[in-house]
Amino acid sequence: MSFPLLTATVLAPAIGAVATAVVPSARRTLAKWVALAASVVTAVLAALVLIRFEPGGDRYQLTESHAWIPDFGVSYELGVDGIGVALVALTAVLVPFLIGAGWNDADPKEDETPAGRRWRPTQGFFALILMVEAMVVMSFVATDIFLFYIFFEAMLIPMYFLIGGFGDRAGENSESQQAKQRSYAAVKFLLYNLAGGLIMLAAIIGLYVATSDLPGGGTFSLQAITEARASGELTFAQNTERLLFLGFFIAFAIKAPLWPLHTWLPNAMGESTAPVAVLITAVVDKVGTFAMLRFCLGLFPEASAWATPVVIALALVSIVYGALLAIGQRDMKRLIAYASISHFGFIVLGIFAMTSQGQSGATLYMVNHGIATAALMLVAGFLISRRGSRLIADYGGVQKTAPILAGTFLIGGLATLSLPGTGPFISEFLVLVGTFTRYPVAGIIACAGIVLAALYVLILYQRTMTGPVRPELSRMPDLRPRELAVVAPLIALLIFLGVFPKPLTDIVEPSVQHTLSDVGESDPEPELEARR
Amino acid sequence: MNSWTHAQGVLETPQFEWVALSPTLIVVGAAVLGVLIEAFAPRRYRYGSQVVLAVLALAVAFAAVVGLAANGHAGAEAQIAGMGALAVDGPTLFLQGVLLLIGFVSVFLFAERRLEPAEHGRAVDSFAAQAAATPGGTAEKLAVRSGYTTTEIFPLMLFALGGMLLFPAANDLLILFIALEVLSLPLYLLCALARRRRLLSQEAAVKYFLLGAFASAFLLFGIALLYGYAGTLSYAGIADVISGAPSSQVDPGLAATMGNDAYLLIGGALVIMGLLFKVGAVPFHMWTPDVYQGAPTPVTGFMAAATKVAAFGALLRLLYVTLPGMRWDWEPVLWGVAIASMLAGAVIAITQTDVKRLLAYSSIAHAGFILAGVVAVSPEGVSSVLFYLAAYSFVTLGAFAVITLVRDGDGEATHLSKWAGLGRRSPLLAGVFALFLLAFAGIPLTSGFAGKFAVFRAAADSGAMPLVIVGVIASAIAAFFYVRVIVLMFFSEPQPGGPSVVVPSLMTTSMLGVSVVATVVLGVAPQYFLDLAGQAGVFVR
Amino acid sequence: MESLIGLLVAAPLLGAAVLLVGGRRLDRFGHWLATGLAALSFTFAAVLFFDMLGREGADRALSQHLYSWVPVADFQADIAFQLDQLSMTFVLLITSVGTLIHLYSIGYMEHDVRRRRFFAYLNLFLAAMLVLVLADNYLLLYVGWEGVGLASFLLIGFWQHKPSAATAAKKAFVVNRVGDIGLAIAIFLMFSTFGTFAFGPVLGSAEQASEGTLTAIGLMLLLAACGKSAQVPLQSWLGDAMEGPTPVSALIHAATMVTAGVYLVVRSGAIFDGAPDAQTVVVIVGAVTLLFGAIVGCAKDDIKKALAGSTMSQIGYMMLATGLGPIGYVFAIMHLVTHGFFKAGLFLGAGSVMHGMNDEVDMRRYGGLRKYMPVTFVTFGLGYLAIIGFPYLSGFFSKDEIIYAAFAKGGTEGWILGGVTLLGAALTAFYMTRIMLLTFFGEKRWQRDAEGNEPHPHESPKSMTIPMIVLAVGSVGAGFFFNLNHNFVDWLSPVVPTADGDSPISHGMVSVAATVLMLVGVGAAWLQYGRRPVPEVAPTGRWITRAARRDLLQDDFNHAAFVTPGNYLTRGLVYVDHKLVDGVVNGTAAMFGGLSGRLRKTQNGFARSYAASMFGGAAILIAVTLLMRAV
Amino acid sequence: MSPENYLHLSALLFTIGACGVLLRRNAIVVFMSIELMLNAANLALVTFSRMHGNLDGQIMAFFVMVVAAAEVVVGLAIIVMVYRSRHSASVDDASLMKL
Repeated sequence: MSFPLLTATVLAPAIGAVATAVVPSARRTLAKWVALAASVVTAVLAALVLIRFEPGGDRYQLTESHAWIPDFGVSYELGVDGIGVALVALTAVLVPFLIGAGWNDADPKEDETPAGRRWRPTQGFFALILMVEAMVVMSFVATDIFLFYIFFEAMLIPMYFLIGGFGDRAGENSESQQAKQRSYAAVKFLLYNLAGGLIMLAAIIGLYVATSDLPGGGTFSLQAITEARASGELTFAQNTERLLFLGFFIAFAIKAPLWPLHTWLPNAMGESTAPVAVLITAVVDKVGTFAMLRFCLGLFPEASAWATPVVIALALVSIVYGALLAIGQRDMKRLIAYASISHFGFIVLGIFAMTSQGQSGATLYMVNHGIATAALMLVAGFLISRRGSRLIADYGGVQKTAPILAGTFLIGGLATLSLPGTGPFISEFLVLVGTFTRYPVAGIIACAGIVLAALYVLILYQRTMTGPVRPELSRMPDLRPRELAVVAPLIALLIFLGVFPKPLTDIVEPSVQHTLSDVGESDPEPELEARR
Repeated sequence: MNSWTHAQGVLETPQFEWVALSPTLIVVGAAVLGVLIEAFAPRRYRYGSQVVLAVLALAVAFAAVVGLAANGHAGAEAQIAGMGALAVDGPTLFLQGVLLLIGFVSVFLFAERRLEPAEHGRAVDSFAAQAAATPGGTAEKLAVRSGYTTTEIFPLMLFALGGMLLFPAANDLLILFIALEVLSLPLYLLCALARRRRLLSQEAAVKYFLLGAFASAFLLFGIALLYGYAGTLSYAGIADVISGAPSSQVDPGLAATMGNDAYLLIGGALVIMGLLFKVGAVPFHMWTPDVYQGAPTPVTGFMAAATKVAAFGALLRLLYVTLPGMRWDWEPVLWGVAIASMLAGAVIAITQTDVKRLLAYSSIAHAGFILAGVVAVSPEGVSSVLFYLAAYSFVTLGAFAVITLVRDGDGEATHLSKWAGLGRRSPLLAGVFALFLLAFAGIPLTSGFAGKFAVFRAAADSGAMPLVIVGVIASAIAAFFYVRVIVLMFFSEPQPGGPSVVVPSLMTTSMLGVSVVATVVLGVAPQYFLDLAGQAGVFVR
Repeated sequence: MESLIGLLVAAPLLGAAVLLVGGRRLDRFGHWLATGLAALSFTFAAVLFFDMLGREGADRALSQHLYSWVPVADFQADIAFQLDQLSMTFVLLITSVGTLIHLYSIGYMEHDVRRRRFFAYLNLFLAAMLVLVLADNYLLLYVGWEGVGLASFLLIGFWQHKPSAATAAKKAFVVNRVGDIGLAIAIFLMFSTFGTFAFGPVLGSAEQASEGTLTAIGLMLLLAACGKSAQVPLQSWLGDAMEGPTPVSALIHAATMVTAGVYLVVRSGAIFDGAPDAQTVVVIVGAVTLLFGAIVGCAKDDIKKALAGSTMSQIGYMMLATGLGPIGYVFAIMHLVTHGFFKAGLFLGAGSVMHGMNDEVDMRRYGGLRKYMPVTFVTFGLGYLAIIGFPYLSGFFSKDEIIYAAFAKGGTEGWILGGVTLLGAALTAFYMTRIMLLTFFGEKRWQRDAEGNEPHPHESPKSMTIPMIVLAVGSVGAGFFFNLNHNFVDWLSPVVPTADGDSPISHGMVSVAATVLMLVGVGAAWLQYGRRPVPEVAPTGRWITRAARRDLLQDDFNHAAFVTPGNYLTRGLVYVDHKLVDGVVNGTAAMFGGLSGRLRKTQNGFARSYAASMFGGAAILIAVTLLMRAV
Repeated sequence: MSPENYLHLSALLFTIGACGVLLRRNAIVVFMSIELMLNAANLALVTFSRMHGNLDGQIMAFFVMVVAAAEVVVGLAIIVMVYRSRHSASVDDASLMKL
């Protein structure tokens, strides 16, 4: 058999995490370099995956399959379709930048007590990031539902430590105060997602029972189940299917997050450091939307169709609600968080529009939103690290003292409001078109998001960057080379994806067609053809 | 008159399967030897010899179990031994194996002498110098100065273990009762032997003893009623009567009461209740927190792990061999108990402030989870419960072992507030404890998850989906307080006067290592052990 | 030849990229680079133009397909350009005026440290604007559409340290976005109707679509046009946009970008022809804006804002014309071009004045400047004559044609529209004369400012005057040339449908009426401002004047209607999210906590109560088992 | 007279014992009540044995007595120990651990 590329892509960061963790506490810088190296290796492997993947080939490629826990009907099955490839690439590309951006975020404070001699925050920070990367990649490439679930759940733990353990340097309010808020955010994150995960566990067990009359007993193999369903060999009772769908969907809707299950996100993103915040919204949350696309639609087509109206309504609420709340925020990280909620609304909308434009758009949206938010959030992080405050009101006139920072911030913002020429525009437009062709009203309502996005981004930019320079900012340094090196490539990527997205769409679109055929939907005919 | 004539018949000498019963015999034998050592060996040799004896005995016994299993006693060769009194089959051997392992590592906990600060230059363990001496009295000081140590703990523990080994093997009500007492009485004593906080320890002992005796009285009365119903004490016999085919040797003429369902139902209920008490299920759980808190931590660990295993073994056999005929009568009850245990355990634990009490409530919740597997009357149910017990017991032992290491001025610092910032002081230990907590919470890639999944799946398979739902909710609630402890350890600033972590001897370290390995292996690659439990899933009749 | 089209766009785009990425080291010659690239783009345009003249009317159109952009199933968007006469007209206007204004800015922005960025943004604007007019499908047009919006945002807010500028920039972008939604929805409709959104197929098969669809698309396109071209009701941003440097106002907010709406409607003529209702709405919007802008223009004392009002009103003319259908299209474009010349000239003149007056914008502080800056005076004057429609200057031809077309609409509407357009002509004459008089005539009214330094009005440097002269020439001659044996009509007719309506009154009559009304306007203005000295502080006029000074209360309306409720809404939602949505979550946790607190009380430490619970438990067990059997 | 009455008696004794456990404070008395319950069970066992006409019940009863004896040893030891350290045999006094 061929070289297990996917396994390697998962193992690289995992091994890197261990290696980073064991670096002695004094050799902090070494740990950082080890982590960076590991993430770069991962990126290279991901690039190989991207190359080896043939668009329009088999649905799942680079597959691997080994028995794991036959007793549970669980096997170690990996494979990627176009959607998976795109997201693996996104993850692998982002993480090195996150590590670069967080280079000094986890250095122990000067007043670190000798009691914490064995306490090695730096090593821990980077090890945890790599651990999360490994688990996320695994959940993107797992084609066994149980395997997916395990990592879907397990990734909460390192995330939890990242959120709770590392925050911004003390700002306006005291260290202990911040620590309290942090651990509140972390606990909220963990319990919220754990609850969702446990609901999904019930559904998974239910799925096992439902499939247990297949030849060879219950199974969790995605392909096996979809094939069995296609061949009519396996049929779910209507209620069973709907309940199972709900069990899965709620878990994913929490992760995504979809209104009204979103309230953990602003806390989590607000309290954690910028790179971690990006990790949450740009990488981890994508697992939720990805899973909706792959599992909810793939396993429960009828139920998906049944739930579509409600889901679309929720998505619309998320879009508008998130945007409005973003406008109302005083804390720039929370603002970005609510903006993300709005964007996840678009993604879910695109997925459940059940058109090739909508779903391709949603997939592109996941990628683009990841990069755009990363750019915006990381620059915001650099800004915060200079002033030690997340409050928008504490800034003003930055563009005078730090033009490059302001410029990159603006570009990130413009990408976030999906300006043509940047990647997000294409994905957002595709989602909207795809939605409109099937649900015109929904499409039009979603357009409100376009204007609101302009509002929250530009308000943020105006309040922080323009106007007279605030005295306390008068000596603020501009972007340092490291920081620029982190942001510039992201911006370049954004523009490239905006100008020439074809490679991506070519990879994604066939897989979307597969998904659509699972659901048994096809794009609505143009009015004129329909009339002919 | 007739019955007397029966008695006049020649009593044929009982034939006895020494090999099949060797594990129990070895352990009990070793216990007796231990008593002799206590009686005759000079004080300074006792500790060493007791430890060696116990370790050897357990090792040999475990080897015996393995041998028996290898000879197919777990499957095809399964047999009823001791004139129908004992069953040597899959579940028995599996649980005996688990119990012996638990005992094996517990010995290390018991024998640990590095934790307590040395008294008068002598290293001491965490047990009272002289149980009889009043706390703080002159006698105690004297005992301490002259370096007495209660080495009786080893024989006591072996006796208890002997009873536990019998418990799941018990194939008639008499043995069930005997085994119950044999395992309980030494535990009562062990609970009273703490070196620090002796008042609490003694109080724990009293409560445990009184309630335990109370429970066993119920059990006994239940036994009486069942006997009254079936006219026999053997499981198989009772099962026959229930299924309407009474074994021949009862004279129908006199069997006026035979088959009177009231006896059966009440008796069955009482016996089940007696076992649920040992398991620590709601509403028979109230002794657990107090006893867990008061008893010396090594004993708590041993008790929490082993008692549950043994008691569930006995419960399984009783329900699967004796009462399957009346499944429809006891299933609803157990449903209720399971649900109540899961929810009550999880909810009450939220507001606990003492680590040991916290674990006590978590153990109650887990009893509920396991019961969910018990009510799934199917081989999967059995094997899932067996697997869960194996997984759970090691996590429990590990957790309590960690607790023994976190100490301050007056012994173990079990109050949660003192654990704040432990992760900063000694990340490794805190990490290990966090791992155990996550396993309790049933996070994937830990043994806890595999067990929970197995149990819930079995339950769902037998149509108990509601139980699974409740279980899931309970797990969510439970996660809340496990996470709380982790937050405390890692995310809150260390207190100035906080506890310190003592570096234990190789014994505790290795036993911690074993627990960690077990937790991870059973979580990541459970297949082999699932197979074991799967093969062991069938009861002999 | 086709390949030149791409280069047309590429040149300024390259400039923008280089200047932005290049950093400080380009400060010295960056502006020359930008200007050079603009000029290069203009030369390409010229080459293409003459090449086009070399071919027959029908096959003059060129197209260049660069690459497939977003292919997803039926949704096939390409990066492809199309250069027909209509686009050509715009390309020439944009590149020529653009180049001139680049040149002008070199002088105007001389003392600004961030001049390099300014030129980068200007180049960016050129590129985007060219994409807008060259695109061969609506999606690519949309890119240009928002691209110019971005450029306008950057340039309006160029002096970001001024909060007013930053606010104005944001306002412009957001209001434009509202319009953009229209364009987006229009594209959705096209895609779901025709399965494509490329000009050719859509416009080609327009008449097959139902009228309802076409009306919907038309209205959406109109919404977009309103946003970009500052037509009522989305006009509010243009006045504030004057916060930007004057060259920007000249290029973007007078000559080119704001006219994109007109281009869009004309380009989509086929759709509007199939949707009369939509056309009616277009006409109404045009007419209203025409008067609206004119009235505002009459009241403003800020020279740039007055000119902005005028711009609005002139675009109103064009909109109205486009709404009239084939009769009007050509003349809308013609007026657009001439207006491009003279309005740009006027703004540059205004800029030159401000340049000489320490950036003073209040016309009541000017006066008698003709002595100090003759060149500015002459060029501005020519522009002035052109716009008020002085016979045989540019405005005269284009405007009269529109008025004629308006009458030609026929029936009462015809009379109403004709009346409106004529009234507009009078107002135009009035406000322009007012500006002229306040600025260049009368005695000097400026005095020392806060720092106490008195302005020394002086003529501007060559780099500024030359463009003004060139534009002045354009504004004088363009109209005449266009009208010379129907040059312009013949030029556009292959691509833009034309028609000759029969109007109740003849061309001659229209010209006479227009001229007379023009003179009336001039006279009125002279009576007001020429005859007697001008008060240095504006008198509180009648209600109409006060309202006009406040842009006819448009901002007040927007605030009352959208901003204030919006603020309340967001604040309310923040509260709801925190208290309600999140409250449920925290509430659940608290609930379990409380429950736990109550339950643990049962663990009261008394062995006997434990025993009691066991006893009760046993009782329940027995009871339940018995019951189970009973039932 | 029919053996059922013995059963009724044993049930009565058992209940009395249980009530004793629940109502009395003195650990010794509580313990005695438990012994009473055990013996009630014994009575039931022998009665059944008589009714069934086989000896299992009687054998069981003997075992129970032995076990009870062992229990007494352990139990009294503990109770006495507690008494010595607290100077009180009241069950309710031993309630340091709660909640």
